[in-house]
Amino acid sequence: MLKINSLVTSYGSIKALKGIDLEVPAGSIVSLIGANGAGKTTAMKSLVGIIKPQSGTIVFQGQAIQGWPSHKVVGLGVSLVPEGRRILARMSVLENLEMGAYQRQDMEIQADMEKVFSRFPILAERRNQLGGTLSGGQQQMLAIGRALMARPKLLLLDEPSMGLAPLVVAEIFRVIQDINREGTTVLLVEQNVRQALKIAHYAYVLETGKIVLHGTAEEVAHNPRVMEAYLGGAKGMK
Amino acid sequence: MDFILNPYYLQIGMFIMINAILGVSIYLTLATGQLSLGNAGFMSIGAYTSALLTLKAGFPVYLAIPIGGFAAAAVSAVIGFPALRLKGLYLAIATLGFGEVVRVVFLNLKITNGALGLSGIPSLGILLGKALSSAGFDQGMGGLSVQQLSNVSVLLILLILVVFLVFFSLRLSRCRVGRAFAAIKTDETAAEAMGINTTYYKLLAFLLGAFIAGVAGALAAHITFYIGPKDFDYHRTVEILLFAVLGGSNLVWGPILGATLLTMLPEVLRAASDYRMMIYGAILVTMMAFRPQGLISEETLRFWKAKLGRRKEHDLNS
Amino acid sequence: MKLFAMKKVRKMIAGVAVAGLLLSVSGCGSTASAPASGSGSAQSGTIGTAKIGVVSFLTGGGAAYGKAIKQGLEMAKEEVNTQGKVKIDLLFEDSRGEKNEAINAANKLVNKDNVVAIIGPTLSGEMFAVGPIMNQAGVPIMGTSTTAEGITDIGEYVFRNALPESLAIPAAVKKAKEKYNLKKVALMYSNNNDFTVSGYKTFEKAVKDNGLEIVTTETFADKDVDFSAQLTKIASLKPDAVMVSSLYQEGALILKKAREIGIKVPFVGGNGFNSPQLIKIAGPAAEGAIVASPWFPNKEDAAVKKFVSDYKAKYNEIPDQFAAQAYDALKIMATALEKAGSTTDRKKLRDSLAAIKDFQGVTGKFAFDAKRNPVMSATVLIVKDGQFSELK
Amino acid sequence: MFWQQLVNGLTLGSTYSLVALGYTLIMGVLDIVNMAHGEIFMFGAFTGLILASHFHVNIFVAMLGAALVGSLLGIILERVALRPLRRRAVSHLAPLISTIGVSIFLESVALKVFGPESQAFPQTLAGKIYTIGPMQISLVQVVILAVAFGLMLILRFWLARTKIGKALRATAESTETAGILGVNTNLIIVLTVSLASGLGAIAGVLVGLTFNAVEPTMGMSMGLKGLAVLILGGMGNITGAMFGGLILGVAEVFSVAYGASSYRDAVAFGMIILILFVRPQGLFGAKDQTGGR
Repeated sequence: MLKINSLVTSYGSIKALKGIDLEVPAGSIVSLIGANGAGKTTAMKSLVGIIKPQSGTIVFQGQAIQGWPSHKVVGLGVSLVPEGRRILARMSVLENLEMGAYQRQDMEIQADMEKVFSRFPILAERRNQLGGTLSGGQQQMLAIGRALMARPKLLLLDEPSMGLAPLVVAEIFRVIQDINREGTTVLLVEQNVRQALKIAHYAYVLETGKIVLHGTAEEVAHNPRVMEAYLGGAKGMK
Repeated sequence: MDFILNPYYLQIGMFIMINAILGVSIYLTLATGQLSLGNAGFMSIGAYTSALLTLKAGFPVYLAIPIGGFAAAAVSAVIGFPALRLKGLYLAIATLGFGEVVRVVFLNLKITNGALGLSGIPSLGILLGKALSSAGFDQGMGGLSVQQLSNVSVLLILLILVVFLVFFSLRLSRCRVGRAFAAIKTDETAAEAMGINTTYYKLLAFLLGAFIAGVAGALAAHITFYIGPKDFDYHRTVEILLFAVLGGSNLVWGPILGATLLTMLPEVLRAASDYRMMIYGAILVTMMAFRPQGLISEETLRFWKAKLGRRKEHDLNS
Repeated sequence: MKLFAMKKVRKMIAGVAVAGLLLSVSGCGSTASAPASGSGSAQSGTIGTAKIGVVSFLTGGGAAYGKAIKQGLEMAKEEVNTQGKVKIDLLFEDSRGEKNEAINAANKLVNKDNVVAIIGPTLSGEMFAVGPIMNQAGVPIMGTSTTAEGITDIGEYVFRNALPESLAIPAAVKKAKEKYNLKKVALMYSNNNDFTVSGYKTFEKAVKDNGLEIVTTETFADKDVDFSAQLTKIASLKPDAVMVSSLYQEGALILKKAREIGIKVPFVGGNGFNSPQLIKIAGPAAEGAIVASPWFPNKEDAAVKKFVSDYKAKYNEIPDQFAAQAYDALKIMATALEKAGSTTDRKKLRDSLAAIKDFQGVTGKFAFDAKRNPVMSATVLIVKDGQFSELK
Repeated sequence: MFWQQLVNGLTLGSTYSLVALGYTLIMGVLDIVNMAHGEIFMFGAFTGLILASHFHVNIFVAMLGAALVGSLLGIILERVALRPLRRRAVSHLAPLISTIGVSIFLESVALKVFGPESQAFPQTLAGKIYTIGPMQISLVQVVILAVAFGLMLILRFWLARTKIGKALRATAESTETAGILGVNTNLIIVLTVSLASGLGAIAGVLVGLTFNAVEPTMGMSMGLKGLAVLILGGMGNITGAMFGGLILGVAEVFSVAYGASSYRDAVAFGMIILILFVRPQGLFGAKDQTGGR
């Protein structure tokens, strides 16, 4: 579904991505893991056109989309749940969700909205509250719900577990799995490697702008380097 | 030589120097990342203080000018404390407002003669001319009339002042204070976390800027015989800002180049008088689109340094 | 700052050295600013072409005044050049109403273009800055619209043919008092303009001299458009007349608003009221506005009639006093040049200007007094049926 | 006199509000102070004037025409002076200077094209005066108050309820976030600038109509007042712009009525200095946007 080829992105003279290759097959959950500053968020931003990549190609469903503006990428069916959630703090929960469906013209928006509310009942309760007043976990739910409102074919999640309580994290990951089962392809960027590998089918490990390792989640989880660096030693994955 | 000694060019030279001093004043506040648009206000405080001291209290000019600077600095200290809590555009507009308030106050005070302004301010040139005459140069010197001689001397005094200020600013950027300024400019929160007393340094920069603007105002008053509130209005504020922006505000050379170019530009464009403001506006827009960092940036300097070798470097350090 | 001390001294020494160098090199002498010696030889009735510089407010907020002045001057130039013994070449420079620009403009005209005299600048504030420099350089300079007190005190090369308001305003106030039996008046003036503030001071004095009571003094600024607050206040105080020192634009807007909110008393204006534009902008609201002026476009006078009709033909406007005074100024200048017999000698021109007497211009009979101020008489005018007519 | 002065103040204030709305919209979305707004306001006034006096159109048609011209100028402004700066990491000073350049340019073009003289609208609405209790209110005042408040209400509704209005608010909060939600933010920015400019142009017609003077430098002083309102009400705050304008207008008028008229001009800026020291986020600004931009 998504194919990235030797993608290079830089900030001024600093190269943040030094030519990465990555593939997301339709229907799967692919996880991109790595430490802070490895370039994960840069990869996401390059994907959705927030940053213009310097070279390389991004092909989504047979269409080269590198360098496209965000709104066009969204139009193809790619939605991003950004790092830090980026809720529109001065707009209500309802309006945030409406903004998620910004490019849609069909009549099923209301139905999809109800679906989000049934998936996250807390949002239904707070539908008229301002986004900025929600707790971290609720904001994450809203961010995911908002992305789903676009009916994406590919859902990009950038660090959905960041700063959340373990119980909430588990809930979020369960939802991600649900979404995938319902037919949405997922590319998940995580620092919480253990959780990410649990739900992913494939995984890529990003270190200082380069893919150093990739394979099925199983393979990656059992790679000694990964176990050492991300999973806290050999006991990591049982 | 005739060319340089033509009073027309000498006068423009003086305006360039005054504007260069103003450029340095805005550069100093910008060095801490503070955009203050109050320089015209401080300039007017300096100008009026010095003019009134010489006109009404009989102070000698050389004493009145620095006092003008100190008066501006004193006022800046009063408004600086609350004002510097503001950031970015807020500070810019608050200081712009301050300038307007100062103007209206001068417009309404009796001692400043309102809109009529103060005329007959003792002129540096004439004073120097008198001094030269009494020193025995009343026939002029080397084929120069006393008037030319005094004009040249005024220009030289201003030039020395500008050179001193440039030197001062360069020196400053290399010492502790300058590094603190730079740290605040880059990231104020980080600077604070590093233990830099940001309020102190910001206030210092603000005070220095005001002092220099005040001195520039006082000098301007003693060069042009007359000051009125209109000389220090919004347009003047914008003009000073443009020095820094056009020339580049990262290095002290920037505002000086900006002041020089922008003072000369209207004169160069005199032939196209009807279109000159249009050209002026277009230049600004084009500049921002193609070179927003101003004409002189660190890269420019590096480029020229590389080109001129070590000699330039040496000059800058001397 | 201690560490600079040594270096400062060194810099200063260097500075002085550079100065010395400059001076010694310049031994070749410089005559750029000195006028070329006069060629008094008059051949076949003409004495050649005189270059006269004009510093005027041609672009920016006050360009309307600069424009009128320019048109007045150009009309006069054409007439002088077709009939006079002396030919005149006018060089216009814009000051944008800024004193620094005015200084530069005047300096350029004198030192680069080598003009024999300067007409302008437009604003008194500009004159206070330019006058001393020109006086020092020995260049005659004549203001056509600089009415502020003390202008000619600058020096003996500074002239003006603008009727000081100290002559015009008292005449208007006195006449209005007699005519309308005034007891208490309100004063209004624009407080950010030297010209109107000066006019206000004259009004205040004239009003007091006439024993009138001032109920309130309200101010505004040039380019203000909303006068409702001041006028509402004035209306509530019910004065017998309102005295306004402003430029015509604000004057017209004040009249309009005043009539709209029902102030029906006479308005006495300063010099700024004396413009056809006042009537044009204010329309019927201008009826009853009183002003004293040397310039009266409907005067029964052949020269005035010719000037008005020529001006109208050329510019499709009725000349205002700025145009009229500028027109006269150049004619005065031409007369002085003829008498001086030189088109380049500034000293001679100054002396012959100072001696001008019994000059008959469109603004009436004119002479310079000992202080180079105009001696002329003012007519008190009132707007009636959309026209200025004499208030008798 | 109090009531009459209140009407005067509200009339003046509503023009300030309309001008300030333009600043606020652009400030909110782009975080830029558009220094050329006053000149667009002035071009609007001239467009209205030309339409009304040469083509003898109805005053509302004149406003519409002015709004169109204003919007067009806004689009050009965005293309020429703002967009080239947006792609690069430039300081927040650059757009300030760039728009100052545009303002100088437009003012001198106007001086060249329209001439320096002040011109008046044909007397279409003037003359009619209604007396309500202690107040006298002219038809022009009624029109300006109605149009100003009407436009402000429409704008509020539009921003709160329509899809594009919401997209505009989203872009105002974060261009990046709006982009990943599928909003064509460049288009929204152009739309905002042209909308703000259109409003400014209508304000120009209204001011020209009320005070009967249209001249090339009218943009400058009005622009400064608009800036004052921007601070007073809170930057980027629509409610703030509306009430800030009214408050400033009333304060100015009352300073004349009950104080010294010569300090009237200091009132605007005195107020904003006070506000900035006491409540930097402005009267209506939210706490989270305190001066620390």
